[in-house]
Amino acid sequence: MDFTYDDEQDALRDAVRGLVGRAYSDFEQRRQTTKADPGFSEKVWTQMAEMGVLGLPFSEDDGGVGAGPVEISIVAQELGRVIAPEPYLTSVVLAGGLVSAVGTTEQRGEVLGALSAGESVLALAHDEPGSRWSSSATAVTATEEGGSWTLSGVKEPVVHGARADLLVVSAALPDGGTGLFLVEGSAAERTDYATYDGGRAAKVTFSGTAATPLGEAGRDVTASIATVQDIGRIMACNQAVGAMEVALRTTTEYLKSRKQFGVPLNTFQALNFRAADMYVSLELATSLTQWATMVLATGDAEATRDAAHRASLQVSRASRHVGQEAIQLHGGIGMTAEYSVGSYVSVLTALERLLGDGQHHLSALAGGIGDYGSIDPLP
Amino acid sequence: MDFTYDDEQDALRDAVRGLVGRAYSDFEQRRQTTKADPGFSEKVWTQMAEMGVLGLPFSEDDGGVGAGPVEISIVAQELGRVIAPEPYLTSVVLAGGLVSAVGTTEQRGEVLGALSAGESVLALAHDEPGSRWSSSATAVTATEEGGSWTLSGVKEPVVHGARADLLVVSAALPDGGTGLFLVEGSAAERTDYATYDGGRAAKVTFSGTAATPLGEAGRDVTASIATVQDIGRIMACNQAVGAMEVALRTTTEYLKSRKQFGVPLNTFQALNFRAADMYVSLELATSLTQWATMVLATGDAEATRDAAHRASLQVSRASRHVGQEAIQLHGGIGMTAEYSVGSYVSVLTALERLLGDGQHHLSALAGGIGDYGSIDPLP
Amino acid sequence: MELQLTAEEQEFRAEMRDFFTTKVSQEIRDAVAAGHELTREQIVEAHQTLNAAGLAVPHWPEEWGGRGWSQIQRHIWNEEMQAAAVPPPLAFNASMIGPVIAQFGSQEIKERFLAKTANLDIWWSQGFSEPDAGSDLAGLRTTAVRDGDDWVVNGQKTWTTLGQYGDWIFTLVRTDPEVKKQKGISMLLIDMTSPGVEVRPIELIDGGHEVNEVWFSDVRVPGENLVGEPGQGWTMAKFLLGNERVGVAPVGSTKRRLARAKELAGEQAHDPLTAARIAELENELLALELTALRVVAHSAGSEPHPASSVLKLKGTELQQAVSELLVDLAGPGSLASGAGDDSALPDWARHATPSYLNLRKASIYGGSNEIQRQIISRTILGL
Amino acid sequence: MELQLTAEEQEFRAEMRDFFTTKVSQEIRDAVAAGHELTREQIVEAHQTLNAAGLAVPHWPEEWGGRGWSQIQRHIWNEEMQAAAVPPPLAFNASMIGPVIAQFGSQEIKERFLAKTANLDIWWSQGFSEPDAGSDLAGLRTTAVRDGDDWVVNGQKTWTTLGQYGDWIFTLVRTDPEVKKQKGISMLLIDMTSPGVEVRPIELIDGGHEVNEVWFSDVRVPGENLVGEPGQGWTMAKFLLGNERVGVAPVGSTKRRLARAKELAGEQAHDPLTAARIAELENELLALELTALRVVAHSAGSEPHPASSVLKLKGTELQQAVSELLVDLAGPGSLASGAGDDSALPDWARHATPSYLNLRKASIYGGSNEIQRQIISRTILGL
Repeated sequence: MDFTYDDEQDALRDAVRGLVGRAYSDFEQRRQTTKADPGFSEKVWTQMAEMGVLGLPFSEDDGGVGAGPVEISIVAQELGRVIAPEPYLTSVVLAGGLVSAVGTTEQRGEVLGALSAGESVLALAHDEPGSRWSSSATAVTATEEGGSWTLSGVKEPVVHGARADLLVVSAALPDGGTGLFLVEGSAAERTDYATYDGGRAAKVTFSGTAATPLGEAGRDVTASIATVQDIGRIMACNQAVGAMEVALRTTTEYLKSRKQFGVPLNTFQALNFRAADMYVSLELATSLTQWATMVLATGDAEATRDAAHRASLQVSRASRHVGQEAIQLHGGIGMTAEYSVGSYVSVLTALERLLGDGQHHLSALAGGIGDYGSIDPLP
Repeated sequence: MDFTYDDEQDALRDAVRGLVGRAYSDFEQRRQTTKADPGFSEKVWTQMAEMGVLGLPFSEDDGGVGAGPVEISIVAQELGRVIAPEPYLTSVVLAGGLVSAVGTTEQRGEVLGALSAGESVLALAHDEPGSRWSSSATAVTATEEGGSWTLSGVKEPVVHGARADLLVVSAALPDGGTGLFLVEGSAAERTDYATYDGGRAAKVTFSGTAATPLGEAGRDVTASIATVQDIGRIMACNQAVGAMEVALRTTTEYLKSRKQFGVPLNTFQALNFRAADMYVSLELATSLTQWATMVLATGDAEATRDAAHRASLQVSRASRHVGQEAIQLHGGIGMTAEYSVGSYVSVLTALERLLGDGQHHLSALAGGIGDYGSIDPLP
Repeated sequence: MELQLTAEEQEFRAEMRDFFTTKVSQEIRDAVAAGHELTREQIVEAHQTLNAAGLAVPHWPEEWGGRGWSQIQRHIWNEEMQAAAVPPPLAFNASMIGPVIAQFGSQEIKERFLAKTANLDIWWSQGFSEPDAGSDLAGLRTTAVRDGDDWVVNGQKTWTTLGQYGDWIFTLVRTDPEVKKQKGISMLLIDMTSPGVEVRPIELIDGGHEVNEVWFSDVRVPGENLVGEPGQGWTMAKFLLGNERVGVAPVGSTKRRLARAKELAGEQAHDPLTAARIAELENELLALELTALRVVAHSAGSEPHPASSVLKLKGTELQQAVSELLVDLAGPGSLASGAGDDSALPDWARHATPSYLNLRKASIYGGSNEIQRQIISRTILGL
Repeated sequence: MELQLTAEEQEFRAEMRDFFTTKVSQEIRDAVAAGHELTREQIVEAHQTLNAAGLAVPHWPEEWGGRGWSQIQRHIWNEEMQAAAVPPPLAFNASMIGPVIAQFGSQEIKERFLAKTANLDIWWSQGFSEPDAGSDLAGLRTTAVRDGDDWVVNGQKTWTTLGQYGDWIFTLVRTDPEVKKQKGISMLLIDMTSPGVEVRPIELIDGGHEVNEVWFSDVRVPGENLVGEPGQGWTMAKFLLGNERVGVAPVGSTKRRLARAKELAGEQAHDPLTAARIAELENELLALELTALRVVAHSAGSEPHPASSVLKLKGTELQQAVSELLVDLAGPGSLASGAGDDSALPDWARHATPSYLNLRKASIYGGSNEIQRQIISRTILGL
């Protein structure tokens, strides 16, 4: 049992921090980047590729680096700290993760190689209007005719769906279950729009659109989708922890420097105590997130499912608490788009909705309390 | 729509406050009274009878005063303010209320006359081990043989069951439903003990004990029990509001007078703000309680059920918040039996458990949210 | 103690309900119900519809359009208006500068402004807050220096809501830097078309532009535009902010939004955790509404009841909590905040998060909730 | 980053689990599990069982019975002990005065006291708090005046937990009234059988008598009973209270109580609101346990990690929340707190409320949660 990072991991953190720090530690740069399409910096994306960050999760055979969850979590934390708008979570962890999990050897090599090299941006087209973080698809259906597959239906919201070169699309299979397909971005009808966290999403419409089965044609991969969602949840938690850390630090620095009634705000005990409570929330969320990352590293899918629920629940509570208080303790300036803290809150709000909110995870956990006496975190 | 009390009501409040204030405004007197059996002052009880307070809810024909819910709520608030240990709620409002609701003319005159005169203390034997604020009885059963009724089974806890001259007992009827019976206190086997709020309760065992049906023999009176429980809930809320008011005032006075680190505690903003939050909880609970009392006064049983749930839920939240903070803001002294505030918390804790805790009422309300759009408090 | 409204009050309520639900533009009310931003024209239209019926400034002195209503009538008017999704009369006019002019202004200034203010012929903006003053309003730095008959104004105001629509702005300015900070403040009315006035939009975190900075560079303001006497500004500000607080618990609109949330929840309303959350919110809102009624019943004259701080504090918390509920009900679709009407996701789900983010302001503006706790602990609890 | 315990740690855990669940009196462990008060004899028996196996004072210097364990071993020891409902070694001996004597005491005083302290042959009481000092410990007034070789002690201590069982009491006393308040404090060990020492019980709101006042009237204490140097008392107090905070998050025992609550809940555990409440508590407890592991991993030497304030704060909140859950599960039967074993209501239901009331102390004693927030905001956040 060890909660410390090794030297290589520290070096990775320093490198990523250096890269995204140069790009976004001046908040105005982040703001300008998100204002212009595609909502992130192609240059930073390329630099991440060059640094090997985009290929971290994928095996060397597939053109990746073959690193583990802890390394990916470090990247997520650092992206969270500057709320970098690059679609690491959706493109690499989720879409790439699914290609890695169910793609054929050939598909993995081709798609993940290009993704790792920064040559191809992926998007996961999975959410459907009315769905709530399900692992299956119903609104988009797949049809086979003479060995060729087509898709019909609407996916929305698809994060960075309009920018994506390649879409990983879930669809209901003719014989039941959910399959995954690859579709060239340009082959689908896409309506692009901005999202409140500074990103972009799209409505993606398939109308008998030609699609290539990912992996074995016609196979139900609901379980793989669920597993990759769990990985995504744990990485979203890491990203949120990074964002909360900076939101809290920004707040305490503001309390120290901002004067009201002729004295700095940290003269007011009630405000300091609330900052202390934010710290408590952050520490607890950090602990569960680091633990979930380590559980993921053990490779036990069932334990990872549980850990993803647990970390997500705690991070949901913390994100709302820390985010809402960060704005409140700032006062008016926290409401403005020019100042950073509000954007941190927007990103925290969005991260929670990407793969399941607190109540979603709480309900799942509440259903299982009868299955054990107490929880032992150490296997 | 009028939230003010009229002159007669103000006079009643002054009279009751005078009486119980003389008895208990010195907290040590309350403490000594609750230490000795029967846990309340027979003298104060007699004085309450003389003042007409015990007969308030009952019609003049039954030997009472024929006052309305608002008057009874005033008594409850004043008893709450000094956490008077007299069993007004259980003996008069609940047990007396049931006799009034279902008793024959003769029973009402006899039992309620003696109760109003302070000559007979009633107890309601209704709770059964494992029951959770139900309106029916299962563990104690009633049997009829040749027109005579006997009861068997255990009631516990029966508040002031050992002191009671007369027990009002609920029991499962032979043909289904729940009936009410009168049993002389001395006819049952009773084990007396102290309860943490300073009161007394008993295990009451019936073993083929002779009992007189209250009202028409064999009639299911579950609905009447439920209605009287609702009345009791609203009066318990009033009692709690009185207790919270004083618990808050005691706390703010302590904050003003107690010095730490060389300055009064109200130098510390974090503590003052928490007292402000207590005030908010109290005000909201007071509003719902006064409203529920007025709803009760309209005589609409269904609306009263709803209002009782609502007031009880709000008072539950407020009681825990105000109570827990009252001790915390006091620090160590709040933990001691000699100082008043801890006893206020004990009484608030007990009041909530008498007729249903917050979650009990929340569940009932949550089941009905689909039946209306929004709530209009003014009929 | 009496729950029932009197027959007259019931009749009054029916009258209000009828007016609000039949006489105010359905299109505007639909936009309010959906949580959309209104245009300037829509706000003016709704306000003038109300004013034509004597329902825009009922709390003003009767000679200037007031109705001499009881507190309970005012309460019913307000609740029915909110329940019907009618946009309330523009607060800057109806609740802020109008009552101040009526209370403190000269006869000349009343005649010049009150009728136009009541009818929103003049759109007023508020010029109180400054970048370095925040909750410490009395620390304001915008100066007005006497030059002949005029005042020359320099400085910067901020958080001026809807300032982009403003014709005139009522400002607190420092006219005497020598005296105690509260005593050197005056209330000055400034035509926003005057040379040297510049309005710059502030983008908020929801992407909207409802607030602005207003800059004054050597703006000449005629002396007659001063309300009352020099140095009386702080008194007027307190009077005005007191008024602001009384109506500030948005009970009716929050109730409406919560009722709408129940409809929108669909199947989710059967989830026990969601149902309990809704029931708890409904109960707290009911308690708040009843508290507002109690405060109304006990308010005397123009001084706000100290418990009105409870209304502001809890009212904004519940407003925020309901907006958070809507985001949660919207689920993953809530991300699509920028999608247009061709989106496959419902309008309400796309608006939920911007509205949630925007409402974080509710506990900051108009006397932050920390200020309300301070008022409660000092004024009510004596701490 | 590695979740797995090493093979050695796993073996250690198994060894601890085996010892605690098989070698400590089942009767005592049942009493702890049921939340009953232990007798003096039971506490001594359990402590001595542990000490005989070298498990009472593992964190002491090795020459005085310590084991030289890693932080993770200490953590495992503590959690397994709590999980098995073994009463922990008496804190006054094992965590308070023992380490202080080992750190600051002369060789003579170490030899005189440490072995007996480790074995609970001497039952120590704590004499720190005073009626007028509360959280402001340095404001203490009990005086020790030099008279020949002796100290003469006068004053009053309070909140002395289990003082009725004490053989000796370690006290903070003011030996120099002239210097800055922290500098005039010394640590004095006092035989409680000395003339002039009087222990008076304080009844708490749960009806129990676990705390006491201790009065000193001209109590003569031999000079050799002073630990370290005069004026060093404050340093020792900080050292001691730091130790107190590290182990203060009662994760293991709260986990045990929550697991028990699930069993006792029966049908109620299927109520969705109750299930969600339990799941949320379990999750927070897990987060707390993992935070404790992180703190343990980063703690160096004897200085407490500042995040240990998080453990105290959240640990006591969760401890209290679980006790509140038990009252709610017990329902109306929870009123019967004074009923005997002939009651028709289960033992746990009758004990639930006194335990809940008693645990209100957890966020007050040992550095109140307000003090913990102060430490976090100052030391960690720099506010």
